[in-house]
Amino acid sequence: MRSFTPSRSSLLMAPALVWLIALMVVPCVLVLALAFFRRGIYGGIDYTFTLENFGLVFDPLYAGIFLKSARIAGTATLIAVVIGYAAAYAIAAAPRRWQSVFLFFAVLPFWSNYLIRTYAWIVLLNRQGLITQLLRWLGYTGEPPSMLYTEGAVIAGLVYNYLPFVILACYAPLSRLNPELAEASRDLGASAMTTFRRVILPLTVPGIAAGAVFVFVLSIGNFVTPALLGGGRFQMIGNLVYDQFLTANDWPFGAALAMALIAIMLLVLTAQAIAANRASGRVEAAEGNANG
Amino acid sequence: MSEPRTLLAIDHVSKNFGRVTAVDGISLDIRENEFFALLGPSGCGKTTLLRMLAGFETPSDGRILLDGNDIARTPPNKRPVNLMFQSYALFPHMSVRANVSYGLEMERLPSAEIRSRVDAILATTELVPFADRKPEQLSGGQKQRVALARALVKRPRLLLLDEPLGALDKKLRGAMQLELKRLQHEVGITFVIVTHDQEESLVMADRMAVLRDGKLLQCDTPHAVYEHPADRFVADFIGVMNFVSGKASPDGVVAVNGARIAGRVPTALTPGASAVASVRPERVRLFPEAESANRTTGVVEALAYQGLDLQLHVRTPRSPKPFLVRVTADAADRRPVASGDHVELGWDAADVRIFAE
Amino acid sequence: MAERSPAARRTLWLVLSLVFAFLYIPIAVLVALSFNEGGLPTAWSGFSLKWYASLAGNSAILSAALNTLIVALVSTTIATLLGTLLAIGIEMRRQYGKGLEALIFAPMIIPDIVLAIALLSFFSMLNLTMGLHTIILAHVVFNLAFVCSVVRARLKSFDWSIVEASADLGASAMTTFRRVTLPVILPAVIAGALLAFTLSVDEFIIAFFTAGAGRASTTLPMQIYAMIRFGITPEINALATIVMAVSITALTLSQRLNRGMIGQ
Amino acid sequence: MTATSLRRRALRMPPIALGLAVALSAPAMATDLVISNWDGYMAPDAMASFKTATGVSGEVVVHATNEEIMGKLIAAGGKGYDVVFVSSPFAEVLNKLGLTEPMDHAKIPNLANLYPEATKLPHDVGNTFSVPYTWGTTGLCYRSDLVKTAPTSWSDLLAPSDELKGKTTMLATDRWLLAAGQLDKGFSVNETDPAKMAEVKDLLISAKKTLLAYDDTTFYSKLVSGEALMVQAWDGWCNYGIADKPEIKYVIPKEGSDLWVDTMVVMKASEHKDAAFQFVNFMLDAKNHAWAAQNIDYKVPNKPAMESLPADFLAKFPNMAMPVADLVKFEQLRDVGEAQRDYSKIVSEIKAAQ
Repeated sequence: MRSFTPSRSSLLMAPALVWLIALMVVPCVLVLALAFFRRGIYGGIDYTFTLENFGLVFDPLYAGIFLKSARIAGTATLIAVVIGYAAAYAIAAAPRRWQSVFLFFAVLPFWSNYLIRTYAWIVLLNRQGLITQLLRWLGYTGEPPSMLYTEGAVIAGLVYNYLPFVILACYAPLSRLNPELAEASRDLGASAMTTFRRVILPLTVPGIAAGAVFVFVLSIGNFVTPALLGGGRFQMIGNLVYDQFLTANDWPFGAALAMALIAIMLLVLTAQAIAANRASGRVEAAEGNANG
Repeated sequence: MSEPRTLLAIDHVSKNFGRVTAVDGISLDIRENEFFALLGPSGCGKTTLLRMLAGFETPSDGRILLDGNDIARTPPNKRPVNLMFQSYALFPHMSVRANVSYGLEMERLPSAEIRSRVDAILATTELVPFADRKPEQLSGGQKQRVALARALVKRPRLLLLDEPLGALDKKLRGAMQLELKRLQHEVGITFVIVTHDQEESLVMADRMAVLRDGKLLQCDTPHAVYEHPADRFVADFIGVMNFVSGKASPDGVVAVNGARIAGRVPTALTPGASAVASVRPERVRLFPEAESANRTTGVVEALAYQGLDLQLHVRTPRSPKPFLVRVTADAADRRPVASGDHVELGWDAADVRIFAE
Repeated sequence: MAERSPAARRTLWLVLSLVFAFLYIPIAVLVALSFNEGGLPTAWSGFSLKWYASLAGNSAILSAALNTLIVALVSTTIATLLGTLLAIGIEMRRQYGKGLEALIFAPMIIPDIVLAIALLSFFSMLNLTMGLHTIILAHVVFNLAFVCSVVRARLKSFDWSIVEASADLGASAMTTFRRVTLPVILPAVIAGALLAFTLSVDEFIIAFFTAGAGRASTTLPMQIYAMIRFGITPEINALATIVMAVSITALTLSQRLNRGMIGQ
Repeated sequence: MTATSLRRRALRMPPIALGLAVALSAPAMATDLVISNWDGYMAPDAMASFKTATGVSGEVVVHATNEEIMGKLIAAGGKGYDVVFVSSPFAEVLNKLGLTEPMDHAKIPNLANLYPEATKLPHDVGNTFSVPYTWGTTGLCYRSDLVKTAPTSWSDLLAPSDELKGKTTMLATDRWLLAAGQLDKGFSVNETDPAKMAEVKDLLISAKKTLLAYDDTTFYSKLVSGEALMVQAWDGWCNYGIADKPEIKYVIPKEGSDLWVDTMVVMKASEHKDAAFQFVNFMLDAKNHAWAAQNIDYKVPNKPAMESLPADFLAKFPNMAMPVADLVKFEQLRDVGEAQRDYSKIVSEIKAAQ
């Protein structure tokens, strides 16, 4: 029994909550409100109510950019999850005393500056960059491959930047997994593959989902990576929002795009919550079907 | 009854982990349909031995013959041997039914057969009402039964149980000991149980092996192990024992303080060698008749009432430690003793075991 | 853990080696280039510290680093205070609404660009002059959420009866906090503060949008972004190396503290 | 490294000790004027000499692009800045938004140094709210040693020969990106007719397929390193490349160019307007402006300054010697008002295209 009065805990929470409401909730509501007005002729805001900004979000052009962003973010997520899960699995399988060391070094790059990490890829990928030098050194004399300013470069940058988080998110449930569960499955006649598919994977879905959501949400709203590694040739939603605010001076439309971004994010988070909650249920339903 | 057939032969099996030898040249035969216990303190190698039988460890040396075939290198999923894990290792994301049918699905049996066999084993283990529950919704005893059902439903040639009752409270453990015996009888499968609880192995096992530091000390029926322990360690580990240290003499042991304890001296023990005499508390009589080979007097220091019997701690001149004496409640009623009473103790030379020290 | 076949073990080591190569080769290249006389990835032309020297002479970078430090220190201090109080306040209650949970969770997951433009619109609508102070206001928003979550994790295993014991022994609420609650959660508070500090130092997008005019509110990431936009310069390699070194130190420190926390 | 003219770089690298001192004192320094300019677009010691001349201290902050500073200015209502360097269409927008202070000619006697043509520029006839700082053309900057045939047309960039595929860049800024297409099609650089703009869009989308990147900050260093062989460039910025590698050449395609003008505007929100006008006047001083021309390699609309440039400098950067009469024949980019939204959308479509 905790004998605390609600008023005392409210008092403790108040400063932080006031801060969050004043500097997050109110500004976000404001942006939502902005989306209902028109752009002034020379930028700025013309305070006449309109829904056209939301209509414009569904314009094939912008909807297409949303889809493309989702595709790039989705590809980056998939790759990061596959690599990150494999790495987390390998770390969790390492001797105990090594695990924290490996984990430390897996997460370390995450704490260096994002821009610097992205910049490293410019150094590696540009036509006079390290990979070209390496090819030359290996005796390749032809045209240096064009790797920077491609969709692949953008995806590589996103995967590189967010991989450590996926490793961390996947490692948590893997390391908590009772090793006897996998042994029990083997003991009951399952192959290593079946054990992975039916026991280990379903029990680590929450970690995968958390990692995947993180990569996806951060990737789809990213504008730095496409700007630096995409050479301006790739428009993602983040760039679009950035452009509306800092280039086109169309704040209302930028606001509508930002709201659409939030909507996507909420959708993804809901999906994650459902995946995490039903991870077990879903697996079982699948088993039920398989058994007829 | 004909001579029981050997099901599993453990033949000079050793296991090294780096420089540590966990199992050191153990040879054992486990017979068809018996309830066999591997007993020993923690770190004795019993779990490693069990895991080698299950296939999770490969012996560094030696053979494991099941029906005459060496299975030492067969992966766990290819052996007709199942393990009931200490933690039960129930799949938390599957219902009881799904847990139990998992192993049969791996055999790719027709679903109708899976269903009927699962139903049958759920009935045997009295789990039908819980079939759709998740492991987290079960009590400890129910989980244990699910783990058992999951292993039994595969109809293994050999069922291995790793400390199966370790997680249960004392009362439930007693009930489950009998339950396991009943089930083993009913399904007719050979059980090998690992335990550090000597009482448990005495109650349940048909035969038992006592291990220490990776070596096999004794393998026999519980009665034989209890009454004729192979060495001092076994004598001490199984049940309760009074020990008196001294030197061996032709007809017994001369204690450090000069007191003599009569008993049969093993031939291997030369007179004058360090030896220890031992006697079980229930073999010591209070107020003995005159013909007892060993007699002594002492003062009752403490009494512990244990329901069926009474345990006395008696301070005697024979040994530095108090002597333990077990008296039935009936006997105690007839002739009450209290703390501080002077008593006389006596026991037969035949009840004394003498070991090298 | 079960024995693994040599093949399985080899595969796991291979996976680890590849992942670590992927993670560290780009960074290693930057570090190596920072000591390369020519500063070009084309050839090694000799060891040199001249890029560090030119970095030390770059007043724009130095003032940006100073600004970053100010923003990170101030926002971390405020966020640690508010976030810790918030965490205690929440964990004291036995129940709280989903709305509250969402409000606290939101700053950690809301896309940076959205929070950035929201704050930009907000500040400009209030006609507020932007500068370091607006960056600090903004950074506290996400920093306090992270501090709060770290401290809450610690409080989940906090035995509240010791607070009652302290009160029973005659301590006031303040004394109890100072002598009992705070010492127990202190490692988590410090770990949270370090996390907030690192995030703040690294943060670019929100700072970029909420910064005011001029060098007075240019932070290091903004400066790095400008440098990258203006082309590859070897000074960035030197800067990257220094930033990496600082991060390793900070992370090692926070790991130590976390271990201490688990040890308690 | 390869990137910039070593000269410019050297200028930006004061001795370490001095740098440290500046850095440490910077936050404490009472800054009177805040000037926003492109990086390296004025003398690094301009503020120091300005202070010596007038006693007013000031700070220069840099912006990478027009868009970046416009966003900041509009967001903050121009607060925090005194004098801002932006290209003429952006100056027009600032004026229309009421963010600019009218130029007080009485306080800028050096306006007399401007070429007569520079006082009658269509975007601001009579220099009412802006004063031109540099001007020039937008054309093609290329590696004469690596390109087989010298380009003569915008089509050489938009539909490049095979050797150039994947080795060209275009300016990322909306207006100049579109201008390349508009000029190639023979349209006005301020064309707003939807049908014509649709043609421009299709042309630029097809041009994107052969493009290395959109780049308006590092295109010349890509030329120097050989990453790119031909880029759309402003003449002065091409000169940075020429300074590093004389094989780099600049050409105005036969379809023509725009006349771009980078201007200085004084913000209405400025709290130091007199000092701001003093600064504008200082920059227009013949000697200072000539220094700018020689060191940033851009043409300046300052008659005595241009006439003082040495012959070898003009020989090295041929586009510096272009007669003013030829220059002003080109059309200026103008603010297109409502059509800006269509422009933005077209640029989005181009950048989103595969």
